[in-house]
Amino acid sequence: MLNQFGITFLDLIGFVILFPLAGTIINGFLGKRLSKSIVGYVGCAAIGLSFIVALFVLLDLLKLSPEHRVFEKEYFTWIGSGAFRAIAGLQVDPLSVVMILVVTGVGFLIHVYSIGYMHEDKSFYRYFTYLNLFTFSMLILVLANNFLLMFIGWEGVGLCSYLLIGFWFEKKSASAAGMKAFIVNRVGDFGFILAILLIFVTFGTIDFTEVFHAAPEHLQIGSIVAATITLLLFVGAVGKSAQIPLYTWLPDAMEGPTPVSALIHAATMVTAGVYMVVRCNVLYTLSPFTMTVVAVIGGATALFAASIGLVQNDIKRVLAYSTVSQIGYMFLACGLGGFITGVFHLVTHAFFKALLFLGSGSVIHGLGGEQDMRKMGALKKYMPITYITFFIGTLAIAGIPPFAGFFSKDEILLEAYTKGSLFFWGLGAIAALLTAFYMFRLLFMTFHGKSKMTKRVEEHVHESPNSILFPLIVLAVLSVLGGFLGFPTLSVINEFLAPVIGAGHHGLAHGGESHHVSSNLMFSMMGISTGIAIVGIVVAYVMYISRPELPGVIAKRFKGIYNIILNKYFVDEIYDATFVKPTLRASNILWKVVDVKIIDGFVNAVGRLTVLKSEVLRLFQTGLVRNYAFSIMLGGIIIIICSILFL
Amino acid sequence: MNCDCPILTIVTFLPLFGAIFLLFIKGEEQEKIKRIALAVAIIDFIISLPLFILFKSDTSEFQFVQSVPWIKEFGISYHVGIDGISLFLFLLTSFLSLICILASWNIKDRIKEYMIAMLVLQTGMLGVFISLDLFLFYMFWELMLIPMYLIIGVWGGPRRIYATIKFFVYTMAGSVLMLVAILFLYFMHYNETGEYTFDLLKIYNLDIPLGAQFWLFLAFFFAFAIKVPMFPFHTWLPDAHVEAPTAGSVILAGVLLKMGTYGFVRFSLPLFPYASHQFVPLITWLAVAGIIYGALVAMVQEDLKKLVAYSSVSHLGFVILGIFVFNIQGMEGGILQMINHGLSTGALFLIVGMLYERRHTRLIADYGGVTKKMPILAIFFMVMTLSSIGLPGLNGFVGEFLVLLGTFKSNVLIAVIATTGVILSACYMLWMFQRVMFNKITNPENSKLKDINRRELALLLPITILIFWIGIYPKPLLSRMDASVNHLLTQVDEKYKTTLSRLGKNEDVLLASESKREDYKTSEVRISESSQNPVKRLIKLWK
Amino acid sequence: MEVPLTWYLVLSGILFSIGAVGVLINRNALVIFMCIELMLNAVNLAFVTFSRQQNSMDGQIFVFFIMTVAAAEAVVGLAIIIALFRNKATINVDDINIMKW
Amino acid sequence: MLESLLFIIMSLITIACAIGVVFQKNPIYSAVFLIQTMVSLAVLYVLLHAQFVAAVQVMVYAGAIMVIFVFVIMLLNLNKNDMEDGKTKMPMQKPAAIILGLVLVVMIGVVMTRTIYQGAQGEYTPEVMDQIGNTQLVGKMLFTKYVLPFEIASILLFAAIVGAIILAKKQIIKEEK
Repeated sequence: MLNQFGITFLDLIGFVILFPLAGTIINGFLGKRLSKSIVGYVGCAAIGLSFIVALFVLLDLLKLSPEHRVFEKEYFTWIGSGAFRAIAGLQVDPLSVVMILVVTGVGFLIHVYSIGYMHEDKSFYRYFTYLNLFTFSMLILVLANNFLLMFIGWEGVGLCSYLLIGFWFEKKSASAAGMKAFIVNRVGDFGFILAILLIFVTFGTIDFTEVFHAAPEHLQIGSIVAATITLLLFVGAVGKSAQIPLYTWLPDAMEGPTPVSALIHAATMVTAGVYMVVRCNVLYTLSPFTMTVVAVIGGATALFAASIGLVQNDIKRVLAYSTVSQIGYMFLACGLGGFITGVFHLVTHAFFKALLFLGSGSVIHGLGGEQDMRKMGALKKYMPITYITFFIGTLAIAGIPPFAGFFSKDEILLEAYTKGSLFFWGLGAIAALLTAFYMFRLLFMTFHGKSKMTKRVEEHVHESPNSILFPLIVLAVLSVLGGFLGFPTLSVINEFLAPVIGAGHHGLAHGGESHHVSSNLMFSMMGISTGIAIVGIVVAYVMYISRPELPGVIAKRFKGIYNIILNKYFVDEIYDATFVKPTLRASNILWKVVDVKIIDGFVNAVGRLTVLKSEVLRLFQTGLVRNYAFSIMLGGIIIIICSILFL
Repeated sequence: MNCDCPILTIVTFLPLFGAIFLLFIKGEEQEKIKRIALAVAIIDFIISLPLFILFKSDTSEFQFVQSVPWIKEFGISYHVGIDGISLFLFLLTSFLSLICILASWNIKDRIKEYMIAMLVLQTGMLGVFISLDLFLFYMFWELMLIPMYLIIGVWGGPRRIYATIKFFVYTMAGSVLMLVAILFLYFMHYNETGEYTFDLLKIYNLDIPLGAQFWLFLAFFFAFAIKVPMFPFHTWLPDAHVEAPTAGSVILAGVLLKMGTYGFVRFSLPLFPYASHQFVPLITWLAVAGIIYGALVAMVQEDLKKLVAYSSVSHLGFVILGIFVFNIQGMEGGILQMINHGLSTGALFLIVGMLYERRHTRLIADYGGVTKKMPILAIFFMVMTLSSIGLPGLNGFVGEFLVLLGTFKSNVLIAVIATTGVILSACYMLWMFQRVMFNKITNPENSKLKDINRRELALLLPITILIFWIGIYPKPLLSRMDASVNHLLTQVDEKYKTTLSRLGKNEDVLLASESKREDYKTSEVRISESSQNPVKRLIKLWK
Repeated sequence: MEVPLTWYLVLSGILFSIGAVGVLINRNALVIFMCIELMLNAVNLAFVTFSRQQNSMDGQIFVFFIMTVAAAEAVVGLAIIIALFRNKATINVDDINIMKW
Repeated sequence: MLESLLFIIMSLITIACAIGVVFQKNPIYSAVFLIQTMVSLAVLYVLLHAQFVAAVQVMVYAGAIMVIFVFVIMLLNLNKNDMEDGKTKMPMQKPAAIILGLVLVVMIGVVMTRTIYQGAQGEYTPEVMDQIGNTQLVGKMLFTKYVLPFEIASILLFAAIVGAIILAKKQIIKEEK
């Protein structure tokens, strides 16, 4: 496995993160002076090179036997204080390799796409700087060998997300959305930090390997500490991966440029929570309670977000809610013990959701910025390639065989049925139905039916340039083929990832994946889920193609419910009323009453009291000499009297 | 290390000589005065740099020590030296003073007097951090008050008189109490050993009776708590910051506030270990209250400087928390956080000052869309904001995290509450940033803004580099602190335990204090060990 | 019969008190000055009396010094009064209260 | 007997004149009364065997110092009306001061009568003094034991003269400006 230089590519893992960093620095410092094309090349090359290194790393890793596929490289001590050590080091194992491949692979395509998409923008270099910085942070997140370093990446991607959502900072809604994203993420990070603290206090280290090795010996299954750690970590995951109750930032995040939505808010960053849960699967399996919580939250989010997606009219918002819903699926899988299934869905989802977002971006680009689906329609003939790729993506997410989404989603449902209960399966199945419906609703409203575009828009609607179409095609291919990674009988990904799960030889009730499931059950489940998807598609077809008046009728009949869903269950408003406003009001009270009136009032009162006393005392200072003389004499007499009386 | 050349003394008094030299220059020669002041500050900073390199990190002894009897009759000596705790504050001071003089380039009014005040202030501040003699310490402590008073009172904003008197009286009230306590220690040392001395290292060895510890601690506490400022002694800070000129704010936030926290570490803890332990509940809760309170109040400020000032209250709450959890992570985090706060908040004040110079307003509502006109400033502003928020990879995080870690080890509940400060800091800083820098330019005044010039770049760039350095590779700093902090904690701990055993407390308490110390590996978390009601403890002490 | 020395002292006390009252009730700066001289004289008397009582010369010497001081004081005080009169056209002490701000 | 009579007469004159100093409206009368007070005191000094002091009292005090007073009164050309215009700002001052004065007298009386003065007796009894001469003794003391204070007194007088000149002269500088 050594090449002629005597080192493996595993040793060069640092380059995976170094290239994006270099890209960031070059574009950040020199970008203003460089031409747009150079900036674009630098940005793409950084990620492309990183992807190539990642590929070689994968190859090197495959040469090792499955049990030894863990490689750690430590660079320097980042923070060292007393017994606490945080070492900056990278860890390569199957899980992180899968992640870096997804991040750099999909990331590369989106970079390429961005060249075309953002070409008109004045701050082209700034965009690529941020994008490279994001990739850098994301890679640190997945490659980190300890919790604290992971937290750097974790917050780093949050920062980039903030910067990129607010990329068009002159738009008030964009900058507000960026801020919201960061702050909601911070709420999650609150849990993450506490989890890290608790982990250190419990295990005396924050290194992944050591923690996971020590965990089964230190903690009982179902112990409170394990539950607390995992729940706190999950709070972080909930924030980052936009689950109930912290999902509200993600739909707003669609204010950012579309490629950003595709990369950060669909394919990579938002799935970091899933990655983290899978990474810590050893801990999670120690706490059945947390697992249930994860599953319930995941399932509930899947259903809840899907229901909102049904009625949204903004093309990107539909996709955003679908992202939330799909990540809910992943958590559902993880919560039921199917960590690998979760990762598998993460990968396929990265392909098809990036594809869908990029496709929608292509549509938006073609329409000159229009995002409202009610003003689209019949785009099939104007943008054929976009249409085809988008159709593939839709089929994939709806779960039609043999597209990628089918396999992963089906496995999750299977997992839910075998390991969970009918309840979880029901959640998943209904969500799947809704997904198929709203995705095809989106497809039909956008590409089929009559054109509802305004004249001006219709005149210059066009197919997108090659730099946009190329990534679409590649991703479409991946969406078709990606599922075979986890094809039930081949199950490449299962075998590859198996060592990561339950590392430390802990007896895993959930670790074995679906091998023991009888093939009968498996195929019948496949049939059912396909059936569900088809039902959804048919309903969508009926409502939006054959009888377009139907949605209006239904909306009218169930006006109350419709309004609630259309307004996203008023969750934003509820949060505003329960958290934001009271906090601000309390702050105002603290400032204007406690600070100014009470504390400062007290201080000023002391001052005023002194002045007041002086006001009284100064009356004795008449300025009349004879008064002073009188006082002197009086004082003298008093002294004499005293001396007579007391001496 | 006993260096032959008295490097500390040179660094400390060079600015004073510079100030004296400036006296002989005519006030009209503004350029010349500015250049000379700057040159003095630069030379001073350069001379102070070898301290960092020559500092030996493997010893907890004071280094670069110089001890000369000054007033023998009263046992006052010129005893200076630094250890891992004061080293960085010393360097930070010489660095920020340089920045401040450069930041004051545009002052037109009485530039000579201004620069003299600045340089004298620098000597005072540097002196505080190196003094190992209580008298010397107190002298420097008061010395730096006067130029600061003048800087706010003469070159300040419209309400400067109110602010400056408030600042002065607040601080004096505290430091007078401290003077009484110092004298008490002085006479107590005489009573016990028959030697009159103000020497800190000798007074460290005193065995102070518990009742006296209680009152002495309180006296020192007020002096330092006001200086920090801890909630609820903080109200002088926003006023002083708002009225102070830019450089004044920077110095105030960057160095002066650190004197309080430094005082806690250098004096309160080692001198009164028992009282310090007794006060832990009260102080930690006050610190946490400060964190949350400062953050909440900062959120609704309309004035940029006030916002940053209240954020200081919040940040210094972390520092205090770190100091009073009595473990190495907390303490090192606290010290690091002092430096971080000096850098990031100092830089924020600089930036606010730059905006103010251009627009002559500090109201957030008057800004908006500034990024469009000032992209370079926006980058620096962003970095400072993020550093202040505590983004991992920047300096703020390292300190904050270590403090939280230390706190978590001693009291989980407080750590949890303190962590919410992390959320809140993001809220107020980003909201402010959004309103100032983002959105469309609505105010036509803002469309005429010019981006920062070279001088301003020279101000912000070094700070930014330091911010990244501390964020990414804080080891050179932490390793230099290690020995001193360890020594301090062990010292405090031993004294505390001897006191306890003398009091005849049972083994449990001893064990509890043992468990707080370093190098323990328990499998279970010790959830907030017997956090007694602070009021009850007070009552008990009084009896 | 010799006069008891206490009588001299009582006389001195009476003179001193009259002088003090004079300082208090007069508004004319010159008269106040004279009253002060009166008080000084009372003190001188007391000194001489004590000198006699103790059979010592020191008291008498002190009287000389007091006279010197009284002379100096009178000279300077009167000069001040003249300067004051030139500026304010009054020597009424009640009108001279600019020291109070 | 004669001595007692002389003391009583002189002390009565002294007190009467002192009261006159205080209560006269016209300053020139006050000055005259003061001179008379001093002269009467000089007589008392003689009774106390302090002849030189008595002489100095008459020449320096009653003569020189009081002349300055009278001179100043004349210079300022004050008359009665100057002090009478305007009401007094302190109506209670006069009665209060008189009461206070009476209290003071009582107090001093109490102190004088109650306290017994003791101490080492000096060598200069009246007999000795008469033998050597009062003036000679004073001179001896001034140039031996008290030579330093004596010289300082001269400096004081000199300073007073200079100060008086500076204070009393017209402020030329101010007028030039």
